[in-house]
Amino acid sequence: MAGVDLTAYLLVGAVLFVCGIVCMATKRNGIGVLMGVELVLNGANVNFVAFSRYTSLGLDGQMMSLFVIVLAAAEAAIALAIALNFYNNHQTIDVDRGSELQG
Amino acid sequence: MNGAALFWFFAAVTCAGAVAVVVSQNVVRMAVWLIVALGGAAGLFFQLSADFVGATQLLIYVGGTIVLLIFGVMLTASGPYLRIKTSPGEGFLAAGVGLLFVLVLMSTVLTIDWNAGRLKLAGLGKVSADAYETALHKEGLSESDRTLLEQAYQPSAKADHAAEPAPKSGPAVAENPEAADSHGSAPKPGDVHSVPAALAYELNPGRRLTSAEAARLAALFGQEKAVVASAMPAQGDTIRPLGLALAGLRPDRDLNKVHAKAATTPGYLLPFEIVSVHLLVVLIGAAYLARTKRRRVEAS
Amino acid sequence: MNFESILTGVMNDASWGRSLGLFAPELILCVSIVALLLLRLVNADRWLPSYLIPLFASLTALGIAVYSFFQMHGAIEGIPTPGTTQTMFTGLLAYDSLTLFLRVFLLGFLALVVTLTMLSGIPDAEDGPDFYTLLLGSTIGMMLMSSANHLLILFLGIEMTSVPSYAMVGFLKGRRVSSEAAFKYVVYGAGAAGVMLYGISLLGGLTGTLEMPVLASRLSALLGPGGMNDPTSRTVALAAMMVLVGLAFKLSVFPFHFWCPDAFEGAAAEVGGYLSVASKGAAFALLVRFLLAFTGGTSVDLTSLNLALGVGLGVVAAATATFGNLAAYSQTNVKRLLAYSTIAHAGYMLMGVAAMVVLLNGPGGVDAAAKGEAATCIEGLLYYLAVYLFMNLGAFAIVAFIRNEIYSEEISDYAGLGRQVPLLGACMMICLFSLIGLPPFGGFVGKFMIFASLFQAGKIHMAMWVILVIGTLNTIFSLFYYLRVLKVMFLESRPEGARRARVSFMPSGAFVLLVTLPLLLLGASPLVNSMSDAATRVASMLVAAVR
Amino acid sequence: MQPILAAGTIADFFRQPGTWYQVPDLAATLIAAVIHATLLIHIFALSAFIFIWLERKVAGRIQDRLGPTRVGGKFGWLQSLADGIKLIQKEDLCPSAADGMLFRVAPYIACAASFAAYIVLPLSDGWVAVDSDIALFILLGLLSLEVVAIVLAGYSSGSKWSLFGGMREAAQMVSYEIPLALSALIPIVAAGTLNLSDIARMQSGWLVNWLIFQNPFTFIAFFVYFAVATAECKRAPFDLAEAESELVGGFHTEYSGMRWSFFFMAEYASMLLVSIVASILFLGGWNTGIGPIDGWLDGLRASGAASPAGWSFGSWFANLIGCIITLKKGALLVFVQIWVRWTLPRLRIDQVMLTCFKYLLPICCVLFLGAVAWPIVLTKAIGRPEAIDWKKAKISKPLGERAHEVRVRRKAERAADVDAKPATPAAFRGEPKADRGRVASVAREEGAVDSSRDVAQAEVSR
Repeated sequence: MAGVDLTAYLLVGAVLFVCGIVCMATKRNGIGVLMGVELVLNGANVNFVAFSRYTSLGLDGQMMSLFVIVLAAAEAAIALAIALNFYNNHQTIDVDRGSELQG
Repeated sequence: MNGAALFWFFAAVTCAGAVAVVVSQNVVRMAVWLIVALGGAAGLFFQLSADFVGATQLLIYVGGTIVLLIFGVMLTASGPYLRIKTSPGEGFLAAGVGLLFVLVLMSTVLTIDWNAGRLKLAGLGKVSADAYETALHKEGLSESDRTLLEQAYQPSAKADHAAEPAPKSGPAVAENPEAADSHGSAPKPGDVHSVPAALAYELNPGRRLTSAEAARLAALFGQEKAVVASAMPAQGDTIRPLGLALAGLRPDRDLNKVHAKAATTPGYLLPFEIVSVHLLVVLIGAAYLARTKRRRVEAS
Repeated sequence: MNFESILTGVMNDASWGRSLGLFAPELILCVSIVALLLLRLVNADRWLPSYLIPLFASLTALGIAVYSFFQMHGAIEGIPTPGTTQTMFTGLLAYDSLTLFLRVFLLGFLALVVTLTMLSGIPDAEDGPDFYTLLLGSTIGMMLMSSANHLLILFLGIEMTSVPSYAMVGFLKGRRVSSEAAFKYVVYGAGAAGVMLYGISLLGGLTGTLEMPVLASRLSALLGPGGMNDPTSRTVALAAMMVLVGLAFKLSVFPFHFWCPDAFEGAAAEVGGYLSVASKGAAFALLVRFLLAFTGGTSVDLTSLNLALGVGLGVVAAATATFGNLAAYSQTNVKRLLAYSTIAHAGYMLMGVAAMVVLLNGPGGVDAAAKGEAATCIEGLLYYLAVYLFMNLGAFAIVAFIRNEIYSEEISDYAGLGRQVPLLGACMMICLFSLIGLPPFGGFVGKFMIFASLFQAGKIHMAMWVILVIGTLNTIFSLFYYLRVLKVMFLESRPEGARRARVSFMPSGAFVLLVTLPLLLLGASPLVNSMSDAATRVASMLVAAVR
Repeated sequence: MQPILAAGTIADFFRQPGTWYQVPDLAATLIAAVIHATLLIHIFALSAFIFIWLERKVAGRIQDRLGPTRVGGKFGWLQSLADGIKLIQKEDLCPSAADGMLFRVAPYIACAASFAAYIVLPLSDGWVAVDSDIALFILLGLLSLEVVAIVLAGYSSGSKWSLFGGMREAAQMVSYEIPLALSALIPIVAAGTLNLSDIARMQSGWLVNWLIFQNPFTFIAFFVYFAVATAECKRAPFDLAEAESELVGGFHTEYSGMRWSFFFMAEYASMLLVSIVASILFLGGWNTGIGPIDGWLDGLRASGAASPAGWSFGSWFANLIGCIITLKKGALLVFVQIWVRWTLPRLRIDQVMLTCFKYLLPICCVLFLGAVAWPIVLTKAIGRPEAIDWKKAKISKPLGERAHEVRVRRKAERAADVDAKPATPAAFRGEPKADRGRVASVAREEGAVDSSRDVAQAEVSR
């Protein structure tokens, strides 16, 4: 695989990570923020799998990414349930709109 | 060549999807771009010959988690097409934050010479003069190998490490299981300190090594295995290795070493089982939150 | 060596004697989760109160944990040897004194919380099984956190702890504040976990391993003498920082504290008490383990990096304590006030951890003296945690019982309650005095130990003395807002027409008394010595394992 | 046997140095990809073409009508073509309330998802685009993407009927994926591999070798799988997403013309896909079920593999027959699906979910446990893992033995592949293809060949 080395994959991981962080920082829609989280997790996953191929991390990296995928699914399930609950109570999903807790 | 082309294709898809998620103003479109980004990442996993992870990504992430997210969007959309307006100020702020992160990552992760790191972990970050000379004057050494050796290593400039307590540096190298077990012409732990500091050779930080060069150097010092420790099958087929790794057997490492150090080779049976308990708890919690409160019979 | 013998070796590792038996308390909790689910299948939840199973499970598990704790510490007299550290499940979990200490801590606390919820009735009979499932699941995660020996378990433990606790915060789903608190908590929590995972990926990639005990030696081999000019050093620093961000979020440390007041105010007081104590304890254990994994390498570069890390942690700790105390001053809601006080206390405890890192990375290297001093830091931390369990749970329990009577959690509504329910008032006074750190109570001893270790650390780095001064000033400052609550409770009279609070002695008053009494015992009785002795043993065993 | 149609081989053909048709690496890969895609698209499109006609014909007969009779002769053969031409001519409408981009892109996603799953589907021994070790897993993963298209179509149409359809579909498909994967896992438990080619190879021989007859659990699992697969393809009686009598047309209410027909092509293609998978997992794949014939065909294939070129006309012919058999089996199952559609009434959405979670899922779990326990219990009880001693009856060999043969053969192939990798395949250099001959001979020995090194040793010792 000429020309493609670990750094190239890490670059993709970094782009995913940065996009995720920016997404989390700017989106006010709660589900939008969660999508940012998914991007960040995927950035880490790309790193893990790339490391598993190119460094002595070996299969540990792939194992880790498998667990991350599963844990992300669990987290999304709870987050969605909470978001629906929030929507039922507030009729909005805007994170900033919830303003009863402040101080 | 094909690999490179496919890599750039998938990388472009992934990055474009990720950027589009950020730029997009409509939540459902964000979800679509997220699918594109994650699908591209799955392609990258296949490229990295992690086919099981790639398929899992498709099945659970793209086919499950994202569908769940879209589901959530649809259930919570107040208007027909929910738009999130970002003010220009916020946009600039976000761009600034993003740029800052990119710069940080550029100055750290992306500038590392990973191949030199692998050599260092294999105990080849600093080699004794003896070992270096032996490698350099090996019979039948090709011209390119010689140039590589000369460029990759430089005489150790720092003299102060001789003052460092000697027994400490030994275990640090010997700790590395790969390095410790190869008794080839590798530098023995004591070597570094048995010679005067100036006569040791260390990796030249100015010369970035490619993967092939790192492997070649390791081979010249008789530690090929340590650097190419990850013997992932080139064509994927990771299901059996992964299954074995679950029990703590590591086909990507030397099988004979596994048993002797069973305690230090992590198997993933426990996380696998405990995650199932976690999923059960999470499902019960999510079901509780999502259903309407049951009213007691007496109350009505 | 053939395949079969290797397989046998691996399977032996998971056998009852080596792993499963040692994992028994966690297994009991897992089984009780399944039992809670299955009982609903046969409609047993109609006639069987749902708190029975978790109560029984936590008490059984606590019994086992206490037994094994004494077993381990009975076996060794005097100075423990490093070889006594054991691992479970192919090295994924550490089985050492800290694991056992935290097990006793968490399971004892779980039993108390289950009793509290049983008395205050916050999950009603319908929702009981759901609530206790989440509670048990979260506790399993905390126990994993406290025994993590592998970066995967670190992440897994944090996720297993947080995800059920998001749901617990939002458990009162009809209430607007509750759902809002849960929503904010989950959004920020998920983000922090993502950042932490990225840091873990970098660490794993750099060192080629995810096992925490070998991190230090691998990093030593990796780091050059270039200092921060070397991109590898910068990346290690970045990765460590990212992982610490995740932990700091769980600890609600200064820049990542914002979820804490919202979550505590929105959640039921019982859940707030649970989260404030249990997740703090587990996260501190994890933090200590993670930082110890970094310590002990031979590279000068790593040591200087660690020293900077320690001082940085100290600065963050000071900022956290100051911020928590300042913000608590203007609160009108008791739960919110306690949340800020939680933040401040996280700051104090973090000071102890910072002192430990500084002491272990001094110019003298990791010698016996440094280890002894570092052990004192951990001892202080553990003592503080033990005391904190009782004082915080006591305060939250009183808030919960009073809420059941007057349906309010505003400080102004507490006027005159001290005279109306003298028992709760007195207990509240003890808890708050202990939280301040006044002498006859347990809080004083813990705080004193931590400040003492800060003083020791100051000899290595001057900044620690500054932090010590800030910590002391904070203690004085915190006096004001805690006393304000007491002033309202005791000096103001109950307004006309306000709801009358009636809290009977049995069982609520007895429970509060049960939780508050240890504060006196841990502050001024021979128990101080035995507790501190136990903490010392745990700490010295933990530190002895550092190379 | 080298996969003759595998992308690697065609790409290698165009990569040979010194020939007039040599092209750069990337171009060779692209050409190979295009050839494969073209071949697969034919199956994809033609199946829709035929099944739409079949559906109308079967529906007509069941309802006591004739169905299409005019276009293209007596049986209305070309009815689908006429339909297609009509659909192409139709105006491509996009409602003003719709989210244009998503509305337009959704049908393509549906099509691409079900087409992509064909990548790993073997039609005959070696006739597979990507011969993956986790073929079934990838296939399920790709198939699960179709739901995204349906949800998007439902949402972006800007119509409440579509939205209802989309939501129902999302709930239904995501739920049914669980029993689908579980029921597909039951023959996997017996076979011990996820590689579809290997699974089919194991079933060569008499009918009793088919996995459906392996044990009682796989027998029940076949019917469960079929029911779940029907639901996964949103076919009646599970076609809640389009339920025309209540939701007008569900998620595709607003679609017209070609975009509308894309959804149908995707539907029919995935019907065929799950049917072929069923035939491979349970019904012997490309094997006829008659011992001597299968033996003869396998021999032909092996002779092709042993020949210098790596293939012969005989092996190609055997594979063609295999391909036809696979498709026939798939088509038969599709016919049953059509038959069911016009026989059974539609369920309500709550009944659909009830069926999934309260019946199918527990049944699958029980079957899974049973399939795992069956060989263990039998071994304890009667000393062999199968109820009938096929060896004594001189009909067949136990599955374990067949699986071992397949594994040995696969290992030898891999070893040869690794050996041949650095250079251009010998087949195109005009040299005798030592690797391939060796593979066949080693495979025949059934010895314990463990790695490429052992293969080489076996060669030397001979």
